[in-house]
Amino acid sequence: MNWTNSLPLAVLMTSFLAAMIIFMLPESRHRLRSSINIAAACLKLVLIILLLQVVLRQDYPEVSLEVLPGLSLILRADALAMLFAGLSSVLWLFTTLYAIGYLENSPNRSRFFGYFSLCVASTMGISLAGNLFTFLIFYELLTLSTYPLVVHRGTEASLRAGRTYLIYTLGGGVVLLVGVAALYALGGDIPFGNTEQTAALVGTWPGWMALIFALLIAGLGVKAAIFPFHGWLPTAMVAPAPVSALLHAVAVVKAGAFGIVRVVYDIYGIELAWQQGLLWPLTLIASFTILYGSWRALQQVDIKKRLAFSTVSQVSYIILGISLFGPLGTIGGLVHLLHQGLMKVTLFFCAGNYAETLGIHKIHELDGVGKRMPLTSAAFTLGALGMIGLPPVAGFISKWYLGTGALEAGMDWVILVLISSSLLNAAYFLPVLQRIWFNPQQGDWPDEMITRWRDTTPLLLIPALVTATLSLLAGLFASSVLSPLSWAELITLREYLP
Amino acid sequence: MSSDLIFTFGGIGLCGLGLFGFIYHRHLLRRLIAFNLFGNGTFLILVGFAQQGQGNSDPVPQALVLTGIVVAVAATALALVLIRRWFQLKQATELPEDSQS
Amino acid sequence: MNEMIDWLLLLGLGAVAITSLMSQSIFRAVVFFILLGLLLSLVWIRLDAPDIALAEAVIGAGITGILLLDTLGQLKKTGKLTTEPSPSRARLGLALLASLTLVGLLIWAVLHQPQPAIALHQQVADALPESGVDHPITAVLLNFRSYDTLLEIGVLVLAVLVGLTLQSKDAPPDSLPGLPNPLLHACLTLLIPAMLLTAAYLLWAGADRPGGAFQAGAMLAAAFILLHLSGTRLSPRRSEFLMKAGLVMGFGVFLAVAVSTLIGGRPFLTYPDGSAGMLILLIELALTLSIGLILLSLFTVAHTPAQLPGKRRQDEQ
Amino acid sequence: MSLLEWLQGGLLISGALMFLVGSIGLVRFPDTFTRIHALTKADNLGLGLIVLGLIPASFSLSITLKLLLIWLLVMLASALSGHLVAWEARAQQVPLRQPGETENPEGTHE
Amino acid sequence: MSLMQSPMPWLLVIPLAGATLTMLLPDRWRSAASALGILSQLVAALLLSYQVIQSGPQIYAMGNWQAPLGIALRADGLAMLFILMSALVSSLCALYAQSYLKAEKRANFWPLFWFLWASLNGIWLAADTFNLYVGLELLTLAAVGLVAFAADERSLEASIRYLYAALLGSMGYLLGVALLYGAHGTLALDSLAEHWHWGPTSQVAVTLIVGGLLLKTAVFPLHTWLPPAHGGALTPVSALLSALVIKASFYMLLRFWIELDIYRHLPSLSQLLGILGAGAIFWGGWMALRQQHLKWVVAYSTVAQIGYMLLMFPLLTAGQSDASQLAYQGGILMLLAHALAKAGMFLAAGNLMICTGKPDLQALAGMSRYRPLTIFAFGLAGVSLMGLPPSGGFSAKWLLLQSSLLSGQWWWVVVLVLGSLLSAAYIFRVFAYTYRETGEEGDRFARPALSMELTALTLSVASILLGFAAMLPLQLISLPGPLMEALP
Repeated sequence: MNWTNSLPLAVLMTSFLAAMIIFMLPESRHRLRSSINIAAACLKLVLIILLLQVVLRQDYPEVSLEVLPGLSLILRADALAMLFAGLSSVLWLFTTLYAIGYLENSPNRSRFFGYFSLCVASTMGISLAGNLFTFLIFYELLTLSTYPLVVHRGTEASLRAGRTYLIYTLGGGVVLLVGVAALYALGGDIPFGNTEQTAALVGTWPGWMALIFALLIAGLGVKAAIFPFHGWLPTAMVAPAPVSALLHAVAVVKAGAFGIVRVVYDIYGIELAWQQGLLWPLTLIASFTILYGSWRALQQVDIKKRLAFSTVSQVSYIILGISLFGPLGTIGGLVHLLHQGLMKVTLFFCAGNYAETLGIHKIHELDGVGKRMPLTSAAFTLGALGMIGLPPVAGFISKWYLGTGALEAGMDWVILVLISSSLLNAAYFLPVLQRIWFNPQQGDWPDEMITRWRDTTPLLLIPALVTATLSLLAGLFASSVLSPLSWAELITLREYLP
Repeated sequence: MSSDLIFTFGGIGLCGLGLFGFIYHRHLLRRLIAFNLFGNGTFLILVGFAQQGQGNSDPVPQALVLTGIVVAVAATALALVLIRRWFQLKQATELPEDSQS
Repeated sequence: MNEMIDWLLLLGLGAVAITSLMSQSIFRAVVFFILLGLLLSLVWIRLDAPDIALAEAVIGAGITGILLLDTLGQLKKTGKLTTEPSPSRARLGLALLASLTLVGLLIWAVLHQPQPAIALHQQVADALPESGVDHPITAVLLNFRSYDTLLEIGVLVLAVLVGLTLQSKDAPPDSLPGLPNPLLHACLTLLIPAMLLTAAYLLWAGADRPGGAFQAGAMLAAAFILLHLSGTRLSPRRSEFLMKAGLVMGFGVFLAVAVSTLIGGRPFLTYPDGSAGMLILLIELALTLSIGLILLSLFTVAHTPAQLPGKRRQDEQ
Repeated sequence: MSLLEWLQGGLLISGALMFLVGSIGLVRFPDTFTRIHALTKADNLGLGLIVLGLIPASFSLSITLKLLLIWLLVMLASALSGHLVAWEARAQQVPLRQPGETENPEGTHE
Repeated sequence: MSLMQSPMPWLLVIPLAGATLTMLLPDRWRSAASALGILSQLVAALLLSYQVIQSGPQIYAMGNWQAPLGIALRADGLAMLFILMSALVSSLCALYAQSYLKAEKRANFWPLFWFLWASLNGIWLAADTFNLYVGLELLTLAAVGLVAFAADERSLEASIRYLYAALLGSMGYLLGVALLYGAHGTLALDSLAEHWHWGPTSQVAVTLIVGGLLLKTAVFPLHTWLPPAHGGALTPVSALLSALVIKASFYMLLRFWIELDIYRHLPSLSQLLGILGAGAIFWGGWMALRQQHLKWVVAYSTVAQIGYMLLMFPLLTAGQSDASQLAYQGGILMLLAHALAKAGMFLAAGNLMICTGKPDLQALAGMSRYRPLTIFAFGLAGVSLMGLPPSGGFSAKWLLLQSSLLSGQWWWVVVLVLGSLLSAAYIFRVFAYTYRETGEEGDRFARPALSMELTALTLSVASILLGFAAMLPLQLISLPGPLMEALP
């Protein structure tokens, strides 16, 4: 049993050491750097699969280090942690491949890939955190490691975007810090899972605990791009495509949502939150953000900006699922965490391909791109359909569970929100598809890159196709034992029977 | 009023004058003289106040004042070396008005 | 009658201090400061502290006075004394406020003096026999609180060290011409031996009467400075190392004695019993020579033109 | 009061008077040289008288010798410094004032 | 073996002997002698800390005379932490100075360096008020000598301003000591605490001592001398000054504050210190934001970080003992983290200025492409200063947050929060300059010596690792000792 305890640490260390090595590498050693990157990604995937078996056997490996008197860093792999860790490691492998292809001959790659793997190390830390203090440490580390990625290009625009990104995320970080400090001041070090300690605290200080809940949600809400704090997401679009893919689909945004899941389920516990009436404001905000995000996405002209606002609304689906009191809602929320990741990463890969090979940034330039780049466009279509929630692709399943969960929790108006948001999704995705496939090509492409391959370089194409098929498979074989849905059901069954 | 107490008040007067001069003046030499006044005032208080309490001459504060005088002369000599260098470089006997607080 | 003298002295002290602070010409301020030093040594006699009176006269008024006058001479000789800008009202207000609050606080504190719990002078008197010297102040200085004196000599050495570092290596020999006055030289042949004799006497008397290393050292320094001013150059250039050794010798000897006892197993700065008096005398001898040289070089170091403004330093202009 | 005490009192008072004369001379005389004259002469004499006045009061020979030594040293010092100041004043061509012209109150040795 | 039965005096003898030797030895042997001195200093420090951990605080009577009459040295947990801290930072700064200074400058650097180290060790170990005064004077003169050592116009003006402020501060302190001696008849801190009589004399003495020490620690309204001195001095000197020298007077303030129960008698003064601290955080941060010169940004950040340490005083409330323990631990951890991070940042800033050759921030454009190692050192130190996890600064800020929440003084939470945002602002501003791409191709930056880069990196990494290993220093300072008994 003891060697498994070191697994969580090993997972964390693989990408951390990779980052250190890459930082030391001189700029010219491209081949070595790419091989280290890919090796680290595969090794991490293997470790995650190993960890998956261990977690399936019901024992959760844990390692802790006492940092301050009565306070320790805990790395603990439980079912929920594996969900997010699994998603990040899979998508990180493909994003690395994509990034190697995307940044073929651009400067500063050592710096980029160093911070890139540091960023994933902190995502792993977030998923495997055993208590709120460890979560907070890796949460702030994520901010530190993503800032250099956002300002990677070094242009005035990216520096300005970096500044807004910092203002939002550091502000959120500080609010979260105060919330966590207040919680520890009241109840000491509460590892995730023992909600009865928090129940005792709520009994004695109901007012304070409500305030702490609000602080925690606000702090996490910034990264989860909930309505008032979503401003940094569209501006961060200036960053190169793999970064926006990583930020939106995998690391930053999901970290916020994952944090909220931890707070609602592992700190407060779903019944306590429901009794205290903490959940309905969350539902309200989530629903509003869903509608607001989709509505703003409608008005966007730039492809990446539109995808950014679609993420703002999609992440709020997860939060909506969590705030619905009932197993179905929870399953819906958790599974959407995975599905949205797969689909959004595909969309960003395709957007990146369009920008890289044909220089397309605006939606109106997409006319007739289907003929020029059929495979990428096919992947894009799959992702878009999933976003709208059409059956074969994974998106449909999560929306289905969210709907049934809303009914179970007796919140009928949530169904209305789901339906109208799906309509809005259709409203901003279908015209794009229509332009890609049915409109004739107007004039030649902004700056076409002539390559030997039909569509685009394989390093750019393959990741997009793989993630597209994954999201399709997750939809089709939802009931199979390996699918994200079954994993979400397992988590809900084991952890949160209401 | 014992002579110790009288000179303790003398020391207090010197300290007050020294502090006033130290803050008021900008000429570096004048501030240095004010600093020495402040020092001598403190030494007077140190010995006068201690002996006033015990009523007889106490060797310990006197030894401290001896050390204090030597330290004061060392500090003054260092200050003078710096002032001369400053004067050689800038032909000014004051520090420029501190623009950045 | 005594009290009247005290009040008179106090008034004189106040008057001289105020004139030295507020007088228009800086030269007058320095002269009155030296006068203040002399008055202060009288005050120390009244406070029944002869050692301090000696020290104040020689170091406080003497050495500090010479240094100030010398600096003033150099300021007047090389540059036009810019008319001093009259300090602004705000500065006056702040200075007044600060000094008045300080005086008020001190008076309030002095008037409510509690009865001190520990009478250190009693303890000094009891421990005097084992201290190896009869004079309580020398005992405190070089035995009971010898660590303070060690650090204090360190401060002196440090002051002269900073002066030396700021002095440029290739400084032209001393620019101040000595006074080629025959009468001065004649008188010096009379005065210098007398001064050296009194310095030796002060050093020797330190064991059982007011006196000791500092006063003797300062007297020695006065003699050296007189020689320096009269033109007989003790130019340190020739014997660079000897001069530096002289500066550090006092501090080195003191430290060596302290460490030797440490190696002998006794706590730091403990004199082996019986030989305390002799060791203290050895230390005081070394200290006197060193203090004489240090105070001399504090005077001479200020003379040589300073290091040329540093060439662009490695990291910035 | 015995004859000795009268003698002592007279000597001390006359010594103090000589000092007074010396300082009046310092204030009244027009230029550097006359002032040096007043100071060196009057003050030394005053000090001598005071020392003579103190000798009967000091009961031991060593104290008397020390007093005389002090007087001797002060005389030597004031003679030397008087000479140096005059010598320096001459080097800087300080003008000789005619009686009646008042010196600038600033003081001579600027 | 009697020689080493207590290494305490050796911690003073080695630097003093080093100072005398390096003054006399010919120039080329001075570095070798200093290297030997540094090694023996580290050994003595480790030996003493081992003894203190094993057998509790040690009292060492100088010259075998007991406390009130003679001078005693005292080594409790807190003193040991400061000795180890100054040993680490001084040796690394010496290593940096070895390659940073030109030949003839280096010869003059060593004696001043040793006197500085001797006075620091003297202050950490002192238990006698007048002894602290002489140690403080030795420290001031050494520090002023080191600042003026750069011998150009700006550092000369800075050293004069620093000398005058420091002299006024130590004279205020001496006045306080004079009053204390008059009132209690003793100079030793322990007997002072024993016979402590809280009358008007003691109150005035305490205010004077606190005032003098605040001036020497450059607390907010009295900080004007610090930025020119730390900004203008040579890099290793400003690192030593910012990391260690201002901490000496803060350490003395803490000793008086806790051992003489001032927080119990003068709660209003502690709140005032807190307000001064808050003022320092905001003013220092605001000024750091507006500087164009790299080292001045770091110097003003020192002014701001002192504010954090001052927040400890209002939190040392007599009532709750756990809140005060947390405040004490948080303050000391903040001080340690700041010492490491600030020394690392100053050295890294020095390296950056060697690379660009110009001190202003605009010249940093494109640096992160060609000198990732230097930027990394600067960044790690910045992370610790900002108090972002996983650094030492964060754990200290965490403890202070907990203490202010527990003691119900929530307003310090607001100060801490806004302060860390402000520090993030001025540190990321410097970072933004390095990421700016100016388009000029080619590596036009000079390359500092490897040893200089490594020393900066070691210090910054140490301040980050402090976040993980915070238990060690905290256990060290909670060892029984006079300070711990006096804490509520």
